[in-house]
Amino acid sequence: MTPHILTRSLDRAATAFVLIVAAVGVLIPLSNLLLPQGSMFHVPTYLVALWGKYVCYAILALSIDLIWGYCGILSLGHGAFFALGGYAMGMYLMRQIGSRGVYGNPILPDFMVFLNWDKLPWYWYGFDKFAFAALMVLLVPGLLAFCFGWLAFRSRVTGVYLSIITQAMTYALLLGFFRNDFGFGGNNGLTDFKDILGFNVQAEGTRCVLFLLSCLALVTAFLICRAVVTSKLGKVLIAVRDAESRTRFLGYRVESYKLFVFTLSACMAGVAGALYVPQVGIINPSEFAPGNSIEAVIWVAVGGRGTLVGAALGAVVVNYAKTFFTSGPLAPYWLFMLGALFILVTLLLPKGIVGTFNSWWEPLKARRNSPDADSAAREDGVGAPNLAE
Amino acid sequence: MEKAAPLAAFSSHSCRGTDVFANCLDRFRALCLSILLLSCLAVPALAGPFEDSVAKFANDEFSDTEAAIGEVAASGNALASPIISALQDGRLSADPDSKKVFITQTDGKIVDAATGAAVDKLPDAAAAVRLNNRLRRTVEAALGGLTLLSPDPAKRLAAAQSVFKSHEENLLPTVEGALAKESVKSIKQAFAEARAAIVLFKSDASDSDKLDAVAVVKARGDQEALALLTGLGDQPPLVAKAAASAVSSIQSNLAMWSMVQNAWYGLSLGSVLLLAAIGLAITFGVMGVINMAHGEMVMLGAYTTFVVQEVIRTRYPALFDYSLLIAVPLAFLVAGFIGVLIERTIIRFLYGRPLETLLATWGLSLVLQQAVRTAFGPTNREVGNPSWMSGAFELGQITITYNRLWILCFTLAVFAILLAMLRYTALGLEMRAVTQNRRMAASMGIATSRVDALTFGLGSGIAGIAGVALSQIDNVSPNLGQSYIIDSFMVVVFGGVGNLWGTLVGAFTLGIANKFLEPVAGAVLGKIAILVLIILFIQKRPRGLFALKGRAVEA
Amino acid sequence: MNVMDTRATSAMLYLDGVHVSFDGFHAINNLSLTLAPGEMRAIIGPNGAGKTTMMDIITGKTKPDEGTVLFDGTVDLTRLDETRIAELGIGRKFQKPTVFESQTVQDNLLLALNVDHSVRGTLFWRGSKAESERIDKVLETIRLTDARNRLAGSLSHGQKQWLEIGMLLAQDPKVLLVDEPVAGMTDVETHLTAELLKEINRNHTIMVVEHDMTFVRELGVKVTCLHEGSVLAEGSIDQVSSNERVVEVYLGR
Amino acid sequence: MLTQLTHGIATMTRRRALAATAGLVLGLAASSPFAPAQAADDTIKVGILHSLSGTMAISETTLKDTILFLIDEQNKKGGVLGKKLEPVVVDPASNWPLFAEKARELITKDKVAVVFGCWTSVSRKSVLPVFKELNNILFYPVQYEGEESERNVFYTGAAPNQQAIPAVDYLMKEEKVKRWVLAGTDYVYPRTTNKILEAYLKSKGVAQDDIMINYTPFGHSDWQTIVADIKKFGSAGKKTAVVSTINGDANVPFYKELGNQGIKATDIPVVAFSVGEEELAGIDTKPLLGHLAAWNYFESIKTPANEKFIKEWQAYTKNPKRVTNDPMEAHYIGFNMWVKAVEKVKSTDPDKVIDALPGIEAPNLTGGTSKMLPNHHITKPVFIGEIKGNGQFDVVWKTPGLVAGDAWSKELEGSKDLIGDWVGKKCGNYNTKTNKCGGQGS
Repeated sequence: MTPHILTRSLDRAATAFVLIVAAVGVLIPLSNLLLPQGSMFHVPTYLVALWGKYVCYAILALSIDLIWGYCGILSLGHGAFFALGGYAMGMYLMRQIGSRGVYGNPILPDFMVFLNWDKLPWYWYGFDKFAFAALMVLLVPGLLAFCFGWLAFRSRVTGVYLSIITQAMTYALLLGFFRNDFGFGGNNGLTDFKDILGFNVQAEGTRCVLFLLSCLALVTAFLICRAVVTSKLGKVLIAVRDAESRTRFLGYRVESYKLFVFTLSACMAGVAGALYVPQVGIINPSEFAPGNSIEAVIWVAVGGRGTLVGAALGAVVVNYAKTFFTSGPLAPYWLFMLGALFILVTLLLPKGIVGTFNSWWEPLKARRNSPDADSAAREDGVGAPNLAE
Repeated sequence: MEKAAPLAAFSSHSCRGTDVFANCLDRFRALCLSILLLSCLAVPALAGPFEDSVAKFANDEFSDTEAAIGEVAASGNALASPIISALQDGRLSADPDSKKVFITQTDGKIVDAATGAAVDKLPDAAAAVRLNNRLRRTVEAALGGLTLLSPDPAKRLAAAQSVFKSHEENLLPTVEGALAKESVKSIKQAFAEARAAIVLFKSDASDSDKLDAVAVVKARGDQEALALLTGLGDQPPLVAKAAASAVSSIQSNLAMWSMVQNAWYGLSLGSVLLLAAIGLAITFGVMGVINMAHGEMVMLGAYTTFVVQEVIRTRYPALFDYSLLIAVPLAFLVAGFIGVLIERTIIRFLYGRPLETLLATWGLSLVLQQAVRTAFGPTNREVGNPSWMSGAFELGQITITYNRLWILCFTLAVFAILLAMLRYTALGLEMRAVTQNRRMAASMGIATSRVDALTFGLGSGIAGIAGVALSQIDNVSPNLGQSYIIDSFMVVVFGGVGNLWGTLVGAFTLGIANKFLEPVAGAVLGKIAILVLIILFIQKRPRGLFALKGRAVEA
Repeated sequence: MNVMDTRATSAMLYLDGVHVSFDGFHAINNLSLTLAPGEMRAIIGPNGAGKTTMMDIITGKTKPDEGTVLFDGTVDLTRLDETRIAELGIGRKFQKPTVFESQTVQDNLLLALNVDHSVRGTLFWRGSKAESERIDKVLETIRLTDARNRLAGSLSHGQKQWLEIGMLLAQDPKVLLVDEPVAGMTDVETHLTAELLKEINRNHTIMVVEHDMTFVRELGVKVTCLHEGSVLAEGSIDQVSSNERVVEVYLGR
Repeated sequence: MLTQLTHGIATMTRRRALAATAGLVLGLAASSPFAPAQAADDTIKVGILHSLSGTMAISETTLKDTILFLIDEQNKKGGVLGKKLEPVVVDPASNWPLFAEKARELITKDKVAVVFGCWTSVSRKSVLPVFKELNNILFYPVQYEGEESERNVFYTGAAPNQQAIPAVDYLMKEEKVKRWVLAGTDYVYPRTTNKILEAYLKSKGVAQDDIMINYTPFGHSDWQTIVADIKKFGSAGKKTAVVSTINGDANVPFYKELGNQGIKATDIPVVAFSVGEEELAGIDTKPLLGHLAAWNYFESIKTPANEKFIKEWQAYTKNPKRVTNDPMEAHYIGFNMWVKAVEKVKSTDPDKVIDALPGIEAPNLTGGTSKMLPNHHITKPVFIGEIKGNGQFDVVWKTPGLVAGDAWSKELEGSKDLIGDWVGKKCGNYNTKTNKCGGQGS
C-alpha cells in the first residue's frame, strides 16, 4: 500500500477509530493480565473472549458494509464466507489435537473415528500446517465468492435476486455441512480444540493475544476498506450503487468492480470467522443459517450503512444488547426486541446511528467553520447513501 | 416397602395397580393365575369353557389374552364376534378382581361378555383390555375368520383381505364356502386371492393347485402379492419356479409404476410449494415487496385452523368434518387483516426500497413467531384430519392419499380463483393498473394506497389459506413458516417474478425435479442439488422462466 | 456486412434493417439510419416511435432481433456490451437526467473522464494536473464551477441536465447520444443548451432526440422523424414539418 | 458516540486523549455487559442453561421449568446444607456459540455451583471446553449418541445401549422382525446410533440386504417418497420394522404420512427414540396406535413416586394437562444425585462434588434406584411403550433390571476397548487393551 493511499484514508474520524480499537486491543488484555482480580478496571477472562467475539463480528459487519453500503450488493449469505473461514481455522485446530483426542488417533479427528472413517479425506490434507490453513482462510471464501460473483455479476443478477440467491447459496452449504458424509463433523461441527501454534487456546495469555490479533485484524480491515472507499475505485462503487447502468455507459466494467469488492469482502469475512473460532471454541453448520447472515446485515443497518465506523459500531452494539438481554428476566423477550429493532431501524433510522449523527452534526460543524465546509461534507468518504435502489 | 420390592417382581408388563402393594399383588395374582390355568387344563368343563376363555381377558397378560382370542374365536359362540370387535376397538374391559369381562357397545350399553346379559355400569376397577402389535394381528386374523360370512359387504372385503395376509390354513373351508356364495365381483376376487394365499402356504396342496394360486396372486400384482410370494419358503421346484417368475414380473411392473408414483409425488410436492408461494407471487411478484414474514402468515393460517378445531372440539364436535371449510375463510380474514395492518404500518413507508423492506419484514417475522410462541406455547399443536382427508386409495399400483389429493385440488382452485379475480374484478383491474404504471393509475383516480393495502392483504390472506392446508401435513408450530420461506422464494424467482403462470410452472417443475432426484441422490443431496441448479439457472435467466421483457421491466 | 457500400464505411453510425420486438410488440421495425462523422442530427417522433429503444440498441443495452449496427464503418455494435461500446467512444445522456446524486459535481465529472477504467487503475489512481484542468474546463463550459463541491443530488433539474452533458464532454466520446436535453428547462436554459450543443458539435458527432420543436429549429440541423419504429421522413426541419404524413402522425390519425 | 469522541480527541492533547480513551474502554468492557452480580452468601446458585427462544425452545423450555420446580421443592425441604438454592436462568436462544458464552457467564459471573442444561449434542459439545476450563459441573439430561465421558459432565439421559439396543432386542424377540429400516435425521446422533445398530444387527445374523438406512434433512416435511420406500422394503416377505431416529419437528409429518398411507403398526411397526409425550401432543395419535417408543420413563407408568411427581408438577405449573417426559425424569434423578453428593461432602466445591458423585444412588420415578457410575452415566431401566389413542404410551415391555449406561459403544470399532472410569483410572477414555488412558493410540 502506497503512502498516499494511507494518508488519504485516514481522516480524523478514521484516525480516532483506529486509535480506539488499538487502545481496546492493548488495554483490555493488559488489564486482564496485570490488574488484580478485585480491581475496578480488571477485565475478567470471559469478557475478553466475549469482546473478542464482538470484534470478529465487527470485521464481518465491515465486510458487509463494504459491499452493501458502498456498492449496493446486499448479500444475505455472508455468514457462509465467515463460516468457511471458521471451518478452515477449525480444521487446523482439529489437526493440532493430534493424539490427544478421546480415541487417541494421531491423524483422524474423533468424529471420524467413531463413524469408522478409515482415512483422512483429501480435503483435510495440509491443514496440520498453520500457513496452509491461514492461506485457506482467505482462499476458500475468496474462491467461492469469486466463482459465485463471476457467474452472478456477469449475468447481471442484481438487487433482491442477488440477495435471494446468496441466501440459497448459504442454505445449500448449511444443508451440506449438516451431512456427516461431507466430513466436517456434521451438526456437531468442530470443537474441543487444544492448541493454536503450540499455545493452549484456553490459557488467559492466548486469549489475550487472540483478542489483540482480532483488534489488529479489525484495524487492518478498516484501513483496507478505507483505502478502497476513499480511492477513485470507491467513487466508482458508489456510482454503481446509485446508478449501475449509468456507470456502465461511462465505460466502467461494472461486473469487475463488483467481483473485486465482493471477493475482497468475502476474504475479510473469512478472516473474521477464522479469528472467531478459537475464541468461541466451536464451529458448526448453524453459522451458515440464513438467519445469521440477515442478522449481520442488520448490525450494519443499525450502525449506519455506508459508514464503516457505523458498521463496526452496529455489530458491537447489537451483540452487546443480545448478551445483555438474553440473561435475566428479559430473556423471553429478546426476539421481540431484535425483531422490533429490525423494523424500527429501517423505518425510523434508515441512516443508522452514525449516519443520523453525521446528518445533524455536520451541518452544525459546517456552519461553525464555514470555509472548511466542503471537506466536512464528506467526513466518511461519501455522503448519505442514496437509499432508493 | 415399595423400594424394597425387587425389580424383577415388575414382571414383563407394566403394573396397573394403583396402591403401594401393586407389585406384591401382581406376584400373588400371577400365582393364582397359574393355579387357575392348571385347574382349567385339568378339568376343562368346570364353569363352561367359553366363560373360562372370556375370563382370561381379565388377567392382563398378553399371552393369556392371545389364548383367549384363539379360544373365543374357535368357540363358535354368537358372542365371539362382538367380543373380538370390541377388543379391537378398545371397548372390551375387564375387572381384575371379579375376573368379569364387559363389552361397551357402540350405543353405550354395557353387557357381560361371557353371558351377554346387560349390566348397569362398569365396576370401578375395570380397565380396557390391552393389546400389543402381535395381539392386534391375532385379533385381525380372528376377526377375518369370523366376519367372512358377514352380511355387510365392506366387512367381508376386509375379512378377505385380512385372510390374504394371515393365510390361516384352517379357514380354507370357510373361505371356499364364502367364495362359492359371494355375488359381488370385487369381493369374489378378494376371496379367490385369499384362497390362493392359503393354498400356497398349505403344505399338502397339490402342485397344480399351487400353480393356479401363483397365477391368481401374480394377477393381483401389488406389493402385498410380492410380499406373499417372496415369503413363500420351501416349495416344490415347479411352484418355486412359477413363483420366482411371478415375482420378477410383479417387480418390473412395480418399477414402472414407481415412475408414475414419483410423478404423482412431484405433483403433490409441487402443489404444496405452489400453495406456499402463491401469496408471495402476489406480494413479491405484483407489488415488488419482499415479504420475509410471508411464512408467518402461513403459520397464522395454520394456528387459525387449530383454534377453529379447538372450538369445534369443545362446543360442536359434530361439525369436526367441516372444520377446514370454516377455517379457510377465517384464515384468509385473519392473515389478510394482519397483512393489511402490516402494509399500513410498515411497508407503505418502504416502497421503492426493497432491501429495507426485506429487513423490516424479517424482523416482523421474528416478532410474530415469538408472539405465537408466547400465546400458544412453543410445542406443536394438534390439528386433526377430517375423515374425508384421512386415508388413501389405490390407483393402479400407487397409493394416493386423500389429503395430498385434496391439497392439489385446493391449490389449483385457489390459483384459478386468483387468476379470475385478477382478470375480472374491479380490484384485479386496479391492481394490474397500479402494477403497470402507478402514476398513471393514480392520475386516473385509482386510490393507489388502498390498492396497495388490499393487494398485500390478498397475498397474506392466500398465505393464510395455505396455512390451513399445510396444517394437514406438517407441524403446527411457531417454526412452521420458516421452513417454507426459502422454498417459496425459490419458486417465485425460478418461475419469474410478476407472472402467476410462471409460479405455477416453477412450483411443479421444482416439485417433480425434487421427487425424481430424491430416490437417486437422497433427500439431503437432492435438496442441495435443486438449490444449486436454481442458482445456476438464475445466472442463465436472471429474471426466471417466464420473465417479462421490455423497457418497462427495468424501470 | 457483405453489402458494404461507401455510405456504411464512411458513416460514424450506420443502422440498417434493424428489428426489435418485446413480447410481440414491434418497437423497432426495419429501421435504417446513417450518421456522418461530425454531423449533428435531431430525431423527433411521437411517443412510442422507438427513439429511446434506438439509443438502447446503439449503446448495447438492447440487442436487436435482426439488422446491422455499425460504428465507425467497421465495428459491429450488436456484438458488444455497454461498457465496450462506451469505451469505443459512444457517450449517452439519458432522457431522465441520471447523475450520481450522492457524489459531488466534481466527482461526477472525474468519474466520466476517459482515463483508465480498470479496477486496478481506479484503485491506485492519483489525480493529475491535466485531469483537474480538464474538469475545470468542463465545469466552466457547463457553468457549474461554483457548484463543483455540491452534491449532484442538490442541483436543479436544468443543472443536472447540464451536468450530464458535462459528463459527456469529460468522457470525450466520438459520438454523443443526447436524449431530450431540454426537457423541463426554461426558455433561457433551452437556448443556452442549444448553443452548448452547437459548440460541442464542432469536434463531435451528435444525435439529439427532442420533442421541443423550437429547440430543434434552433439547432438548425438535419431532422429525422421516426414513427412506429421506422424512419418516416428525413430532411431539414421545414421539410419534415411540412411533410403530410408527419403532420398526420403528430396531430392524430 | 464515536464521532463525538473524535471531536473531543481533536481538541484535547494527545496524552489526555489517550487517558480518556483508556478509561472509557476499560470502563465499558469491565463494567459490562452484565449487571454486577449480587453477592448473596446464604444461597447456593444453580445455573439453568436451556433455550427459551428459537427452534429448541419447543423442547427445552419444559426442562427449565422442571429444574425451577425441583429447586422449589428442595427449598421447601430447607434447601441444601442449610442454604436456599437460587436458580439462575439464562437463554442461549438455540444458538450454539451462545451456549458457550452463557455457560461462561454462569460460571464466572454468577458463580453457580452446578449447571443443568443443554439438549442437543452440539450444544453440549459447545459448552464442554468451558466446563473443563473453568472446572464446573454440567448435568446433561437427554439421550445421546454416547462416545463421550468427561470429568465435568454427568450424563443422566440414555446412552445408546440404554435405549436403542433394548428396543431392537424387543422387536427381534417379540415381533420376530427380520428386516430393518434405520431412518434418521442426518446428524450425529442418528448416524452414530445407526452405526451401532447396524453392527449389532449384523452380529445377530441380519444380512446387509435386510437393512435399509435412510437420512433426511432437519425439519424434512415431505415424506411421501420415503414412506413409499419403506412400504416397498417391507414387502419382501419378511417381518419389517422401522427404527426411527428422526428428530423433533420432522416426526409429525412423518407419522401423518405413515397414517395416511395406511402403514399400520401391525404391518410395519416404527420404534422411535426421540418421540415422547411432548412430541405426541401435536399429533392425532389414533392412526399411530401400536407404534413404539423406547425410553427410560413414560408418564403412564404407575408408581407412587411418578404419580406424586406428576401431581406436584401439574400443581406447580398450574396446568392439569401438562405432560411429563423422559428428559424431565433425567433431570429429576440428576438433581437429586447432586443434592445427595453435596450433602455427602458438605460442600459445593466442584472437585469434591465430582469425586463424590460416582456411587451416589437416587430413586427414579419408575420404582427403581438409579446409580451414578464411574463413567458419569447412570443405571436406568428401559421401557418399550406403544402409542395409545390419547397421546400417551402403554408400556408393553421392560428390561428385567436396570441397564448400566456405556459411555463407549461396544459395537463400534473405534471404541470397543474403551471405558470411562473417573474413580479408579481417573480418565474418560481408558483403553482396556493397552491399559492406558488416552484412547486407542499411543
